[in-house]
Parts: sequence; structure tokens; C-alpha cells
Amino acid sequence: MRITAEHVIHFLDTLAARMKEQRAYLTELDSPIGDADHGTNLDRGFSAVVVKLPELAGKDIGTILKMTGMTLVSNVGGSSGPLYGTAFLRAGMLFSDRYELADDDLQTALEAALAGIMMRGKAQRGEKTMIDTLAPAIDALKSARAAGADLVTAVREATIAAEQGMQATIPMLATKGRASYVGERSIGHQDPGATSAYLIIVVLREGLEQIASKAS
Amino acid sequence: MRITAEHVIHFLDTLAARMKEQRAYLTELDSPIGDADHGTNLDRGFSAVVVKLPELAGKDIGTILKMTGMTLVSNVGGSSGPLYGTAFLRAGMLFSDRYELADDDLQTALEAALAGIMMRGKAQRGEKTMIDTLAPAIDALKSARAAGADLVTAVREATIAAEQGMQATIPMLATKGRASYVGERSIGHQDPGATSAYLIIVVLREGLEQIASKAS
Amino acid sequence: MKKLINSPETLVRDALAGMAAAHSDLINVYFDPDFVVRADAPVKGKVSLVSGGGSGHEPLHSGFVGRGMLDAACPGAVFTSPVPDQILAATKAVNGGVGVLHIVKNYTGDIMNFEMAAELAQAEGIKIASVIINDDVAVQDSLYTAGRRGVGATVLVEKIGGAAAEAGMPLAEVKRICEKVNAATRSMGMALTSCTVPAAGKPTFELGPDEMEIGIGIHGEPGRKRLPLASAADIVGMLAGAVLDDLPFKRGDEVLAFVNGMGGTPLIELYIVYNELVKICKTKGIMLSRNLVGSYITALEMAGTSLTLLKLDDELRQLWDAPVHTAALTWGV
Amino acid sequence: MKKLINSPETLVRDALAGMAAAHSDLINVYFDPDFVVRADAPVKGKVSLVSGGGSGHEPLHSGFVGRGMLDAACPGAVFTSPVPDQILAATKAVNGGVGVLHIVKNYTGDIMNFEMAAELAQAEGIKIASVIINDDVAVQDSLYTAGRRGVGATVLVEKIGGAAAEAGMPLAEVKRICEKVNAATRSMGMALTSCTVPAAGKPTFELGPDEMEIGIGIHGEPGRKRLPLASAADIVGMLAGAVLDDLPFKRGDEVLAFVNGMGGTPLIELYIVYNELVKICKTKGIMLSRNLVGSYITALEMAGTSLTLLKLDDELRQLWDAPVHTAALTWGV
Ligand SMILES: Nc1ncnc2c1ncn2[C@@H]1O[C@H](COP(=O)(O)OP(=O)(O)O)[C@@H](O)[C@H]1O
Ligand SMILES: Nc1ncnc2c1ncn2[C@@H]1O[C@H](COP(=O)(O)OP(=O)(O)O)[C@@H](O)[C@H]1O
Ligand SMILES: [Mg+2]
Ligand SMILES: [Mg+2]
Ligand SMILES: [Mg+2]
Ligand SMILES: [Mg+2]
Repeated sequence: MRITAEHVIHFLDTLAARMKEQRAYLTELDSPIGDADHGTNLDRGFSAVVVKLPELAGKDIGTILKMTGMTLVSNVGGSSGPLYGTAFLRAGMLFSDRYELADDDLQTALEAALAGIMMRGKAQRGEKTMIDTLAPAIDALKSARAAGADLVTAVREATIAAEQGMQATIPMLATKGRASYVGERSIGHQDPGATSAYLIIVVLREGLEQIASKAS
Repeated sequence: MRITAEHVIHFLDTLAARMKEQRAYLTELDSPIGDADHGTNLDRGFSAVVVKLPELAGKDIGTILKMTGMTLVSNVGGSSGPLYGTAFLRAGMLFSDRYELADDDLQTALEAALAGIMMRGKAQRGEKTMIDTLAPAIDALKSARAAGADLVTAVREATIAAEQGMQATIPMLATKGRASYVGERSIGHQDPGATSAYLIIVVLREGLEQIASKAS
Repeated sequence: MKKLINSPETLVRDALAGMAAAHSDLINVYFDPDFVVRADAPVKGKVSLVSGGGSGHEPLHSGFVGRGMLDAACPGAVFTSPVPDQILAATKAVNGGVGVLHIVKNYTGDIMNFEMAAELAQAEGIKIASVIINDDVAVQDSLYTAGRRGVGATVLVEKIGGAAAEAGMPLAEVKRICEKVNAATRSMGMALTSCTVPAAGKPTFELGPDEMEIGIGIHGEPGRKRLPLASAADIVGMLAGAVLDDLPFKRGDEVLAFVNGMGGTPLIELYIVYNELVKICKTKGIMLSRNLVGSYITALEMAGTSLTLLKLDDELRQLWDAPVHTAALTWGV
Repeated sequence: MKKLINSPETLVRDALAGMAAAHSDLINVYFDPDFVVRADAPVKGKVSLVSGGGSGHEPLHSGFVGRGMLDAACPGAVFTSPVPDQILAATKAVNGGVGVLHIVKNYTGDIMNFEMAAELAQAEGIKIASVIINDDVAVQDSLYTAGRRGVGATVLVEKIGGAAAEAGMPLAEVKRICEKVNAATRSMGMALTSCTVPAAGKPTFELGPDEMEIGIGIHGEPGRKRLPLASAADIVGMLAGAVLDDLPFKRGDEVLAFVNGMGGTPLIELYIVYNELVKICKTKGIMLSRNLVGSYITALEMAGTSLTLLKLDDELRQLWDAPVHTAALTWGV
């Protein structure tokens, strides 16, 4: 399956639209255990990315992803800015001068992104963060691929795992980030970052499904 | 009819109780066209008077009324403090060394009190103040007496006139005091000071009725 | 009613005790009658400034007691002017022998209580002069009102008059300068929310979630009109328009701008208000050479703002810049 | 949502523009990226202090930029830490050649953004040191949290660290003093009402008319527990108890007490709070030799208060007393 630079730009465009659409919901989730800005932060950041997309047309995928990461870092702030920013930067570093991605590149990209998030935020699974969505998603992607599933099928598996991971943050006690300040009271609330991470995986799946449907 | 210094002290005691009882109501009236403190102010002042009453036992009526006026001036503040304070001071000045009052003394006392209020506040009838209760009350008292009515009957007439005067402040445009700041918006609200003035006349009537009933 | 208090009966004294403890270097606080004097009072040979009014406007007046501003402040009950006993005692305590100036906001109660105190002080041989502050353009000064309310100008009169007294000017001069400041100042305020008088226990007036009150005073009195909520730009346009047209302030005028918070409005909003005011003055060619942005004359926890503009000249600017050292205003020392 | 703003998108910049206009003698404000520097920056040969954080805490941090305190402040979006670009630009703008100290409140976002900026600045050859402020006893410092939040101590660190830098101390010394202040400071806060993040448009949490929230932060985060409304005495007892026991502060200690308002609480209530604190410290034999009472680190229009206590010694007291000249704190000049 051919994933081109144009596809990546289209993915970022769709992702930005999704963040704007879900902005209020993400901020709502950030209220009981945070400071009510997660949706606003990401919408601000991805809107800035959209502004940059035209000048990225024709550029290689590495440049596109690194630019996205830098734009997020420069416009989001808060925790999610450096975290998602680093994620896109790390993924971008893998694809300098690449205008197309092969099936296996997605997995390595997501792994690099997660590694970047964990380096930056020093959190592990089970601390009620975006990691609890991304890590199981990547696991599912890998095992599906290992079992011979095609990329779209594998990403569908990953999306299911991401959703479960996101929901699994509800009963968790937050031990990282702002949610940890409310202690026991963090239990029973879905983590906003785990939710925005799930949206990213969903948009990714939708993008690959489109590409596949067009291809066939 | 014999009005003794003990009667005056009993009147002040009852008046203080009435002001405490009507405190919330008077403050309520002071909210839409004032600053929500009239009841609090008068309760504070008359409570201070009550504290002073024991040491006034046995004193002459002039001293009792002057002490009351000074205590009001020293404890109320706002507009009503100097106004009611001056009223009692002026009445008191009439009765130095007097331990008993005759029927006609009440009228001169009320006239002196009103004159004091008008001197202090520089207001006239029809400006939506306590004057609009007191002035018609005094008129009614005088004409009833002139027509030969006994004191109790005359004070009953005065009370009716006082109530009408108080209610007449509702449609009035305030041109003195805090209520004048809201301009046209003062129309439609009963004046708090006109209401406290009515309470004073009512307590006065009750006191005289008691004296009369005991006497007969 | 949500307040950090112990009881409506004790709150004024609890706060005064707190001020006394926090600012023992600047002020002394007396009780029964209650008043606040600068620590070095009486200052012999200096004209003394005494002001006062209801409590609930903090830092006014007690926060302005100190070198270069007030010699004494008399705090009454919440929104209730002080009684003559307080004013008389404060006047005697700060009398430096060359006269005492009473700075009185134009409210019937304040006028009458200061008047009675002045009569008593004069009877005791103290030279008393008074200035009446009446800068609120929300009230028409006509036969149909008790005259304009004293609001924001009070802070400016106390600062500038205090500097004049500190400079050794005689009573008549200090009075002249205070009256000059009052005459050259105009103010108007608005509220986003009402306030709750502690003893009353509920808001003095009710405002809907999308309503605001224009032309409010500093006692939670309702204002002149109720309007739908608007942007900071529109609100400032309304207030500034009324203030500028009233004096009127003219192109080329040098002006001191005082953006005041009503007590419940955070500083970030006051700077937004100031920014809108700056834009308006630019277009009108009015030069804002001095400013004061903060909550200095409040109405308990009311959310809202008031604009106060003072037309400056060299005399007033120099006195404004003069050193002041009080709990709420300090510079040049 | 009742606020004096034009729009959630423009409010931070509108306020910064207002500050720039109001305090052109003290500060310069830059946009894209947004940061505030003292008017005479860079001060050659002086260690520079740079702080920053989300907006909505005014006067923190921009109101503390000036002689004797911060060299630069980086205001992020409301309650959102600034981005590295702002911090890097501010760091470069104030670098006096002898090192820049980043004062960072302990929040994941602030830590990460300052960290990234520091890496970039160091890559450009600027000497950078950082201090993390974490004085909030409402949060347990354990494996189960991101550590304690930085709250009231921030103001004290910025003042005292700023005085150390102004006195010409080298980077390592200024850092030592800032860490000493942070280590000797403890705070705890409470809220009577929530606050509304403008972009969110509704209160971050809901409090009943008879409820209060204990252990809140400065971002409208809910606190540790919700209790029925209590008297000022009881509330201060709760907060002071937690703060005093934590360091712990002991009989005979000399202490600086900082009673802070959360933004919507009027000054009169803060003095009542201070008065209760004084009573408690008296009974415990703790000597309050310095104090600061006012709204200096706020959470938008939240009503509430926080107590911050700093154990003083001669070094810290002298640096606290040193001259400071900023929009929000001025003395000795
Ligand atoms: N140390 C961390 N590692 C990974 N993710 C984190 C960490 N801290 C916070 N997060 C994520 O960031 C989200 C909050 O982002 P956001 O609200 O934008 O920032 P802030 O908390 O600074 O307001 C949380 O829901 C959580 O998923
Ligand atoms: N100039 C005046 N002459 C007579 N009565 C007045 C005058 N001004 C005000 N009042 C009376 O005082 C009442 C208000 O008293 P109060 O609320 O105690 O004082 P304040 O208005 O200072 O808060 C008004 O309702 C009015 O009846
Ligand atoms: Mg957040
Ligand atoms: Mg009243
Ligand atoms: Mg009053
Ligand atoms: Mg945030």
C-alpha cells in the first residue's frame, strides 16, 4: 500500500478538523481532573499546522512531520505541546527525503513517536496519560501485522485497542500530569490526552481505509 | 393623660424591639433604591439605646430623649443616624427636668423632631423620605386635637395619616438621599426611612393606648 | 453568601485588626471609636487630612493612611458612613495645630456625619475645612438628586491633597488643590455582578447571566440602566464617552487615567479595560501621561470596573508624582 | 461567563498591550513570540531571571518584571504554560552575559517547555540554570503525583532571587538563594468559587452555595476535598495547620506571611484572613516579621485565598527588604 506525502498532508488536515470538532469535548474532559484547556490547546496547535500545510506541499514526509512537530511545540504549550510535538518530530526524523512510505513504516513511526513522548514526559503505562492509548494500539498493530494481517486490518485492530486503552484510563489513579494533583478524585474520569490520542489513531485508520479503497 | 419618664423608657424599649423585628424588612426596602443597610443601621442604633436605658431610669424625660438622640448619632451613622438622632435631641431639649408630659407636649415634641430632621437633611415633603410619613402624621394629630379629639384618638388619626404618607412614597421620584441616584428607577418603591418613621408612630400609638387602658 | 469572614458583626473590626498587624510600621488603629492614623501622627505644623466612609471599599480609606496621603481614616459599618464620634476622635488625634481638612464623599450620610463632627471639632478650637468629592457622571447634578456621588476622584484627591499637605502648604492651599482635583475629575462605573452586604446576606440587586448594570455606585446601589452584556471595547466606549464629554476633556489635554476594579474583577481584565481606554484616547488626541490600574475603591466583591479621568497640569502632576508611603500606594520612598 | 474581555482569543494580548501602555517606564512587551522584559534589559553583567507560565495569574509574572525582581516574563495562553519559542526569545533578550536563571513552577507543561527552551538556549551558548518551585502542601510529593505544585512561593522566589541578582551575585549564588527560599516556603489554598477559563466558557468545577474547596491550585483545578462553608477562623486554621506542620515551622521561627487572594476576593477579606493567621502564629510562638497581603498570584476571578509562609533568616530578610520597582510590587525606590 502506497502512502504518499500528499496522503500525510491530507491526514494532518483531517486531524486538525477533528481536533477542532472535538475541542469542547476534550476541554470538558480536562475540567474535572485538569485545567480545562486540552481541547483549546490542541485546536490552537493543529490550526497552526493547517496554516503551514500549503508551503509543505511537495516536501518530503520527514520534513512534513518534523514541521508539524515544531509547529505543535511552538503553538500548543502546556503538557500536550511538547509531548505531541516531540512525537511528530521523532517520527519525522525517520523519513528524511522519503516521499512514500511502505506498510512497515507506520509501525516504526508510531514506536518512535511513543518513545519520544515517554522520553519527554517520563511516564509509563498505567499512569493515566496518552501513553495508555498509544502503547496498546501499537502492540495490537504489531501483533496483527506479525499474524499476517494487511495494514488496514492491523490499524483497525490498533483502533480497537486504542479505544480500550482510552477507556481503561477511567478507573486509573493518575500519577503523572495535572490529574495527579486531585489524587483519588482522578479515579472515574477518562483522561483527556488519552482521548486526543485515540482521535489521532481513528483519523489514521480512516486515512488508510480511504487510500485502500481508492487503490482497490 | 399622664405620660411619665417610665412610659418614655418603655416606649424606647418597645421601639428597639420593633426595629430588630423589622430589621430585615427595612434593609430589604433599602436594596432596590439604596444600599441595603437601613434595618441594620437602626437596629444597631436602638440596640445601643436599650443598653443605656437602665442608667436612664429615674432621669427626667429631657435627659432620656437627649441621651437617646446622642446614642443614635454615635451608633447609627449613615443618613438615618444624624436624622433620627437630631430628632430625639430636639424633642429632648423641650423637656429638661420634666418627669411628666401633658397631652399637648406630644405634638410640640413631634414638631421639634421634624424641624430637626428638616434642618439636618435640608429636605421637604414630597422628596421620598421619612418626612413624607412624619409631616402628614403631625398634621393629622394637630387637626384631630383641634377638633377636640382625645390624645389616643388623635394619635390613631396620626397613624393612619403616617401609613398613607408612607405608601405615598411608592409613586414618588426620590430627590434626596441615596434613592435619588437611581433617578426614575426610584419610582415604584416604598422608601425605607418613611417606613421606619411609620413604625415609630405605630409604637407611639400602642404605648399611648396602653397608658390609656391602664388609666381607665 | 460566600465570604471569608467570621460574622457580619465582627468583620469590620477583624479587618482593621488585620491591617493593624500587617502595617504596624505605617499606621496605628484605634477602637471605640474606630479610626486609623498614620504611625507618626500628629505631624506638628502639617495640615492633616481626615477622610472616611462606609467600609467595603478597601483599600479606601484606611489603605491610604500614611506619609504623603491621609493622616487618618474613619471606617464606618459596611456601606454606612462613620459616626461623628469617630471623625471627631480622628480629627483630634491627627491635629498638627495648623488645621484639619475633611475629605468627604458626597453622600447624604457622609455629609451629615462629617458636618456634625466638624461642628464639634471647631467647638474645641480646631481649624476645620472640608472638601466634598462629587465626580460620578452617572448621576445628574440637579435639583432632582442629592448631587453627584464621590467615587474614583476620592483616591486622587487623597493622594494629591496629601502631597500638598506633606509639602507644607497651608490649609486654604490644600483645600484649593483638593477642590481643583475634584473639579477636574470625572468618573463612571459599571457592574457585571452585584455585591452582598454581609448583614443583608443576599445580593443587593439581581443581574441576569447576560446582563450588566451601567452607572453603579460603590455601595452596590443599582445603576442608571441595565444593558445586555457587551465586549470590553463597547463597555469602555460607553463609560469613557460619558466621562470625556462631561468635563469635557479636549484634544491635547494631559490626563491621568485611573482604571479601577470593583473588588471581584481580576487584574488581567483591568489591563484589558485600560487598553481599550488608551485606544479611545488616542483617537481623541488625549494624552494619558499618568495612570493607576487596580482595585483601589471597591464595592465588596462586586465584579466590574470604573473609569476615572483627571485633567492634569504641572502642579497636579508634580503632586501626583510626589512620594507616598501607605499600605495600598507606595512610590518614591 | 461574565468578564471584561473582547474575546477568549484576544484577551491575553489585549491585557499585555494594556500593561505595555500602563507601564512603559518599567517594561517592554514583545509579541510573536509574546514576552515582557524590563525596560533596561539586557542588564550587562547581571544574572537575569526569566519566569513564565499560563496567563490568568496576574500580576504574576508580568507584574513582577522590573528592577529588583524579574528580567523577563513569558505569558502563555490562559492556564497553559508558554511555548519554548517565548522562553528562548525572552532568555536571549535579557541575557547579560553572566547567565540566565529560569524560575519554573512545578507543572509538567511548564517543566517540559522550559526544558526545551533551556536546551535551545544552551545550544546558542547561553549559560542557563533552573529552579523548580514546589511549595503546595495540598499535594503529596510522592511517586503517585507529579510532585508538589508551585504556588505562592513563586512570588517570594522572584522577589528575593531578583534582589540577589540585582546585588550582583553570580548565577550559582542566585540559584542557591532561590532554592533556599523554595525549600523554606510552604503554601496551601482554598476556593469559595470556581473560575471560568474564557475559552471553555463555563466554571471548571461546580461548588454549591454552602460548599468550599480546600487544597485548590492556581489553575482552577479542583482541590483535595470539598467541605461545608466555614468561618474565616476555621478556614485559616485548616490552611495554617497544614502549612505549619509541613515544614515544620517551630516556636521561635521568624516568618514572612503572604496572604494571597485568588482574584475575586476583596482586600477586606484578606485582612480578616491575615488577622486569623496572626492569632494562630501568636499561640504557636511564631514571629511574623514580614508580610504581604493582596492578590498577587491568582486564578482568574476565583474567590478564595492561599496562605504562604517563608522561614526567614538575615540573608532572606535583607533581600526581601531590598528595593523593588515593578508594576505590582514597589518599595525602597
Ligand atoms: N508526563 C506525562 N506523560 C505523558 N502524557 C502526559 C504527561 N503529563 C500529562 N500528560 C497528558 O497531557 C494531558 C493534558 O494536556 P493539556 O491539558 O494540554 O496540558 P496541561 O495539563 O498542561 O494543561 C493529560 O490528559 C495527559 O494525557
Ligand atoms: N436629606 C434627607 N432628609 C430626610 N431624610 C432623608 C434624607 N436623606 C435620606 N433620608 C432618609 O434616610 C433613609 C436611608 O437611611 P439609611 O439607609 O440608614 O442611610 P444611607 O442612605 O446613608 O444608607 C432614606 O430612606 C430616607 O428616608
Ligand atoms: Mg489542561
Ligand atoms: Mg442605606
Ligand atoms: Mg448606607
Ligand atoms: Mg494547561
